[in-house]
Amino acid sequence: MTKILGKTGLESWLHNIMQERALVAPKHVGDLILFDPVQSVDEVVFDYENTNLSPKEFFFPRTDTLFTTKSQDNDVELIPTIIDQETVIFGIRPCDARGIAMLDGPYLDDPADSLWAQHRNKTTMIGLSCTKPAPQCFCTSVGSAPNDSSSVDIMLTEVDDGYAVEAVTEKGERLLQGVELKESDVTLSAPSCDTSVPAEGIVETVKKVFDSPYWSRLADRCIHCNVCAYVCPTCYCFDIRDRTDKGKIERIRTWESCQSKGFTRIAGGHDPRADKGSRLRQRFCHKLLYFPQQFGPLSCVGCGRCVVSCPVNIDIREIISDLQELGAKVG
Amino acid sequence: MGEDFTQQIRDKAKELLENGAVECVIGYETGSDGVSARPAFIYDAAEVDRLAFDNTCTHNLVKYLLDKKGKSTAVVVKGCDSRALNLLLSERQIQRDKVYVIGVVCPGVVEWGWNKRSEQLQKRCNWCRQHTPVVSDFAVGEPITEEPPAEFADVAEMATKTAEDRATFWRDQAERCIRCYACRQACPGCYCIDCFVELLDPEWVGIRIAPDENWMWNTIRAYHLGGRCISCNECERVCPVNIPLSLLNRKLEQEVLDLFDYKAGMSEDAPAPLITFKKDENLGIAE
Amino acid sequence: MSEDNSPLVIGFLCNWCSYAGADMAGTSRQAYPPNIRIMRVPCSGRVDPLLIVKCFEEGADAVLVAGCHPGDCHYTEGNYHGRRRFALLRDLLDFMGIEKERFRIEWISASEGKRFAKVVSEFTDEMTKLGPRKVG
Amino acid sequence: MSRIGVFVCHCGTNIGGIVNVPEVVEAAKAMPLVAYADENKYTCSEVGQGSIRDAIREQKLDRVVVAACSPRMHENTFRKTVATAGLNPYLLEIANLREHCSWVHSDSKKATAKAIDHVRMAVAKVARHESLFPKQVGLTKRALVIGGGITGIQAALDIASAGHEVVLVEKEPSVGGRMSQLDKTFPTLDCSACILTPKMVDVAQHPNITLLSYSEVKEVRGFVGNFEVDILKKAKMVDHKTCTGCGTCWQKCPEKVTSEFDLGLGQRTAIYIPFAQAVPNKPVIDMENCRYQKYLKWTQTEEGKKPPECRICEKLCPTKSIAWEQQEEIVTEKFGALVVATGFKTFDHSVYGEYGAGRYPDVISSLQLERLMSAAGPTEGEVLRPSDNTHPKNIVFIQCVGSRDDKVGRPYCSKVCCMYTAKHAIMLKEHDPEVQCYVFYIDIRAGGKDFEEFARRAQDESGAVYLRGRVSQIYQDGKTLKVLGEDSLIGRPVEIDADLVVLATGMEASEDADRLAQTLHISYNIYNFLIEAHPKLRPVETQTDGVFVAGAAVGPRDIPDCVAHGSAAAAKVIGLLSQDSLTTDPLTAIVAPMKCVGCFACKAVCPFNAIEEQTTRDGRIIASVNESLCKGCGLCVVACRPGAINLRGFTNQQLLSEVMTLVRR
Repeated sequence: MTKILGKTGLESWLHNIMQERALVAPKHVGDLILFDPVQSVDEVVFDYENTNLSPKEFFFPRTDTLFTTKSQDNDVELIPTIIDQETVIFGIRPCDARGIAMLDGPYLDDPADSLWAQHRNKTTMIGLSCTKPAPQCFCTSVGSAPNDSSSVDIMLTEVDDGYAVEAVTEKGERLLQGVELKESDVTLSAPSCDTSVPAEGIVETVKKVFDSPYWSRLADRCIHCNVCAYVCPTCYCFDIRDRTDKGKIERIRTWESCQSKGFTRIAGGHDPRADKGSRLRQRFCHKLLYFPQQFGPLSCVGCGRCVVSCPVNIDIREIISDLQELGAKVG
Repeated sequence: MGEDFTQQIRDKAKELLENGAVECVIGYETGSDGVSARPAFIYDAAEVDRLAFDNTCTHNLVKYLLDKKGKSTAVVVKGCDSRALNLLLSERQIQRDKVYVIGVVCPGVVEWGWNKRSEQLQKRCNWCRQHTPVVSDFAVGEPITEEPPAEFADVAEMATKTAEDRATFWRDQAERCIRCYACRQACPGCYCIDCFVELLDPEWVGIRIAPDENWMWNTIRAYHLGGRCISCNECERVCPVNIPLSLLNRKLEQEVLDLFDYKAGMSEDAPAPLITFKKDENLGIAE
Repeated sequence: MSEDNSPLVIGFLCNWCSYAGADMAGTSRQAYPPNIRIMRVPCSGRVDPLLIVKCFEEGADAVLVAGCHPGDCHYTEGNYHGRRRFALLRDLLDFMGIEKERFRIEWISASEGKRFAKVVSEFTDEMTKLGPRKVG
Repeated sequence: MSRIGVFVCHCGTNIGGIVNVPEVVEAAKAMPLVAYADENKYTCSEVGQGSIRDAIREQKLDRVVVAACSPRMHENTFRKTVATAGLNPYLLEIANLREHCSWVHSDSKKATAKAIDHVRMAVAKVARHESLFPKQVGLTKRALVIGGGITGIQAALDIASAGHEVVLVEKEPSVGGRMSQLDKTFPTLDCSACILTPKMVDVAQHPNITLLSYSEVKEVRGFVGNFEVDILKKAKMVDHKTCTGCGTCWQKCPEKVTSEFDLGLGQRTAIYIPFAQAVPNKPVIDMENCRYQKYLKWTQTEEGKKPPECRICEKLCPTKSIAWEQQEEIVTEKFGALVVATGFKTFDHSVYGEYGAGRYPDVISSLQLERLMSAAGPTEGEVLRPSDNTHPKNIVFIQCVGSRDDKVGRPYCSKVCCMYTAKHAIMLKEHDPEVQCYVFYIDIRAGGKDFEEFARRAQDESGAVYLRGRVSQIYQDGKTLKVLGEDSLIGRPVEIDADLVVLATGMEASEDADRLAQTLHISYNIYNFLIEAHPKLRPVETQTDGVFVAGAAVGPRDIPDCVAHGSAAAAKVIGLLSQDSLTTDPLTAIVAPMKCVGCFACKAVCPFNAIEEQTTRDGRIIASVNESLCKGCGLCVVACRPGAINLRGFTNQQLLSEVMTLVRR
C-alpha cells in the first residue's frame, strides 16, 4: 500500500519544516536552478530535470572553516566548528543522494571527517524520483535508477493526485511524524533511463589503457577549468590554508580539483602531472578505477552535469565507450 | 552556408596535412549531443571529414595555440577570434610563421547549449563589429567590410543604476561565483604561469570562495583584460553560474575606446594602451 | 570605517614629490584630519591596481594616490603610466559600485605642502559626507 | 621567527608633545614579531643611536623600526646605525610620526591611534624586508656645469683645480651671466667687470675646463657617476678655431639690432660679441637679423623686395673664419656629476599698469640703470634719460617691483634690491652732486656683512630721501614724470616730479628652468626655482644623486652667496669624483624566471631600458633586469600581470602586508 501526500499537504509540511529547520530546495536563481535555502514554499521549484550545481554544497561546502584559534597570554586554543543547524534538503534526485552517500566512504572511514559527519547527521534528504530523465542522464548504467531510494531519508514519487511517500530511514520517519498520509493502491511505474553506457568492467579496462595516447588526444581540447569537478556530486577534493583576520586565525577548507595546474605541484616546483593528458586521465582514473578499487562503486552517479557543463564537451559516456573499444583492441 | 564552409575547410585541412605544412589542424566537429560543435584536433589527413562549421562554432580556438608553441599548426578562426591572434602576437606568445590561419567570415553564432540549439543569434553577435577576420592566410566566405559603429547599450543601462544598486548587483554575482576559473581558462588573454589569484605570497585573494574574495577576483581579472579583451565572450559562455562577464569586459572596452581610442587585437604592433602613454593626454583625472 | 565611523582613507604617496609635499605640510604645520594612513611608494607608477582593489575589498572607505605633476616625475614617465592605469581602474570600480569619488588621484609636488593639507581635508570631509560603504 | 625592535622617538616635544609615545611603545610590544620596543628623547642623537645599537646586540634583533621623523630625513642615518651594529642596513623601516602625524594633528588621542597604525604598518613591512647588498659601479671622473654666470664659473674653476675635467655649458655667446651686466657691486663698490673678467678668462684658459658657449643641454640619461648628456652646440657661423677676435667684422657689419645685453638701451650688429670683455671674445652671427641669411631665405620664396646679399663680414675677415655651412651639432658626453647654475632673470615690470606698463621710456629697471652707469654700456657710463638723453636731476627709486607682491604671484623677497638701490643712490650722487634720489620702500633689508652701514651711507652721505610707502601712480607730465605716492611714516601723500624712475625689479628663475629641471629629473617650485635636497642641511644637493644646484637658480641670492654656493657645489662634486667607484642603490627590480611568460610588458614601460631578454635552458625567452640601469621606479612590477618581477625594498609582499595590517586590524 503506497501512502500519498497531496500537493497542498506537501506544501504545508514543507512550511512546518521551515519553522525549526533550514529548508534547502531547488530555486530559480537567474536562469539557473540551484539548491538554495528558501524562505517560503512558493520559491520551491517542483518540475525540473536537475539543478545546475550538485547538492554536495550542503555537505561539503565550497568554503568551510575547520577550526578557529583563540589566544590568551600566548597559549593558543583550537576551537573546532560545531554545526548545530538542522537542515532539510527537499527535491534531491536519487543520483545526487547516491553521490552524497558514496562520499561517506572517503570522509567517514577512519579518521572520520568531523565536519562531514556533522553535516550528514544534521541533514535530512527528501528525495524526488525522476519522472522523465534528461538526455544527459545515465544513472541506470552506473548502478542507480530514476527511482532508486537507497540513499535518501524519504522518497517522494509524483503521482496523479500528489506524491507517493516512502520513509526510507528512521530519520525520515521522524520527519514525517504528524503528517497524515492517504492510503492508495496506485502502483508506481518504474521510469526508464534509455541512455545506456557500457560501464561494465570499466575498472579493468582503464587499467589496461592507462598508457594509451588516447588521453593526450582527448586532453587537446580540454581547457582545464574546474567546472566538471565543481558541478560533480562525487568530486570531493579540497585545499586547506590558514587565514588571519583581526587577530583571529581560521583554517579554511575550499573546493579544489585535479584539473588545476598547481594541484599536484610539490615543493621545489616539480609537478608529476604537469602535462594536460595526465591531468585529464587522473579525473577519469579516479572515478572509474581508483575509487571503485578502494570503496567499491564507480565514483560517477550518472547525473550528466559534467556532460552539460563542460565548455568543450568532454563527455564521460563517450569516453567510457571509447575506452571499452580501446580495451577490447588491447585485449 | 554550413556545407560550403565545411567543405572548404576540409579541403584546405587535407591539403595542409598532406603536404606537411602543419602537424595539426584545430577546427570544429560535432559534439556528443549530435547538435552543437566542439573543438577538434586533426593530426591525420584521413580524419579531415570530422571537421565541420556551423552556427554553433563559438569556441575561441586561438587559445589552443598556446599549447602548440613551436609546432606549426592551422587554426580555424572567426572574426572575433582572429583579433586574439594579434593580441598573442603582440605579446610574443605565438609566432606568426608557425600558425596557418583559416579565416572564416562569421555570420553569427546562435544561442546553444549541450543538446540545445536555438535559432536566435547570441547577444554578442548582435554587438559584433568584426565579422571578417583581421588576420587570415586562407579566407572562407565573403568579407563584410562596412560595420556600423560600436554601441554599448547594456553598459549604458548598467551605468544608470545608483552606485548602491551596482554594488549589490555585482555582490550577488560574486556570491554565486564558485572560482572554477573557467573564464580564465577559456580566455586567450590569460596565459600566466601562476595567476595572481592563486599566489600564496603575496596572497592577493584569499583562498575562501566567498563574496569578498570573488569580487576581487572578478574585478582584477577584468582589469587585467583592460585594453586586451577582444570580446569573443568565451568567458561568459563557459561560466557555469552565468555571471554576466561581458558587462565588465564591454565596460572596459568602451572606456579604452573613449580614453585611448584603442581597440584590442586590431593590429600586431600597436602597443596595448596600458603599456604606453601620451604626454599631454587629458584623461579626466587629477585635473 | 574605524570605531567612531569616521572614514578610513589610505594614501599612496610617491616618494619624490607627494611624500615630500606631505613632509612640507608637516614642517609648515598645515593641519588636516587624521583619517589618512600614508604609504610611501617610489613612484605613483608603482601603485598597483591590485593594492587599490584590495583596499576596497577589505573595506577601506577611500583611497588617495598622489604623485608628481606630469613632466616632473623623477623617473620621467611614472605618472604618465599611472595616470592611464588609474583612469581605467576608476571607471571599472565605479561600474562595480565603488563611487568614483572614493578613489582620488592628485598631482602634488614637493613644495605644495599647503595644497596637500587642503586635498586631504577636502577628501576626508567629502568621504565623511558620503558615509560608509553601503555594500560589501 | 624574526625579532623586530621598535624605537619610538619623542623628538623633544615635536612628537612627544602630541603623540602619547609610551602608549605607542606598549602597542608596539603587542604587535606580531616585535621582540623589543623602547622610546628615546632624540633617536637620531648619539645617545639614541647608541640605544639602538645596544638593543640590536643585547636583544639579538634582526629587524628595526624607527618611529620618528620622515624617512626622507634620517633613513640613511639610521641605515648607518643598524649597519654599525652588524645588521644589514636595509632591514630597517621608518614610521613617519612627526611630519605626517604629530605636526599635522592636534587631537592627541587620534594622533596616537594614527601613530600606532603607522608603526603597525612599518612593522608589517619590515617583517618582509630582506638583506640587500649595494653594488660597486664605475665612475666617470668628469663634471658638467650648466650656466656660465659667476656661480657656474666659480664651481667650474674649483672642480677643475681639484684635477677633474669640467665642461662648462653657457647658453649665451659669452660667459659672465647677469653679473657681467652690472657696473659696480655692493657693498664694496668694486667694479663688477674688474672682479669678474679675470675669472672669465681663467675659465676659458684652464686646461681642465672645456667651455661650450652658445650651447644648451638637450637630454640627460643615466644616473650618478654615469650620466650621458646630449649638448646642442648652436650654429655660430664663425670658426672659433681660426678667428682671432680682431673685431673687424662686428665693426663693419651694416645691420644694427637692439642689444639684449644692454636690455634694449643700446644696439649691436648682426655679427657680434655681447660686450667688450666677452669670453670667448669671438663673435657669433645672429641668424634672424643677418642680411645674408635674410637674402638666403628670400631666394627660396622670392616674395617681396630682394634684400641685399651683403656678406661684408666674409669679405673683410682677415682669417676667413666666416663659416656659412656650419650646422648646429649635438655632442654626447659622459659625466659623473652635474652642477646646475642657470642663474636668474629680472622681473618684467610691464605687468604693473600703475608704473606705466613699460610705455614711459624714462621708467627703467635697475638692471637698465646698471647698463647706463657702466663704462662699457650704451652711454659709456653717462646716466642719460632714454627719452631725450638729458641728465636727470630728480631720480625716484621704487622698491619691491615684482617682489613681496602676491598680486603678480611673486610673494617672496628678492633679497638684493634694497642693497643695489642704495648702491645706485650713492653712485649717482658721486656721478652728479646735483642729483636728488628718492626711494619708495616697504622695509629696507640689509642683512649681510657691512650691508646696514652701506645702506645708512646712502641716506646720510648721499642725501637719498627714503620714503616708506608705495607709489600709486606714475604718469607722463610733459618732459617729467609725475610720481604719486605716500610717506606712511608721516601719513601724508607725496608727489614728485621725476626726471627718471628706476624700478627695483625682483629676481625670477631663468627662462625654461622648468624644462631643464624635468630633463634632469630634479624638482622645482611654483616659481621654477630649483628645489634643493634640504634648505638647511643639504643646500646644494638635490634628491637626485649626482645632480647639484647652486646660485640664484635655487632662489634669490647676492654675489657673495652665489660664489660661496658655487664653491659648495664644487666641494660636493669633488667629494663624489674623488671615489674610484660608486655604490649603487640596491632597491632595483628582480625577475622570477619560473613565472615570466615573456610578454615583455615590463620592457615596454621601463623608462631606463633596464630590461633585457634572456633565454632559459628550456628555450623560453624571459626578461632580466640590468641592475646598474634600473632606478627602482616599479613601473615594470605593476605592468607584470603574473607578478614575475618584483621591486626590492617595495616588494608586492611588503606593500600588501602594509595594507593588510591596516584594513584587518
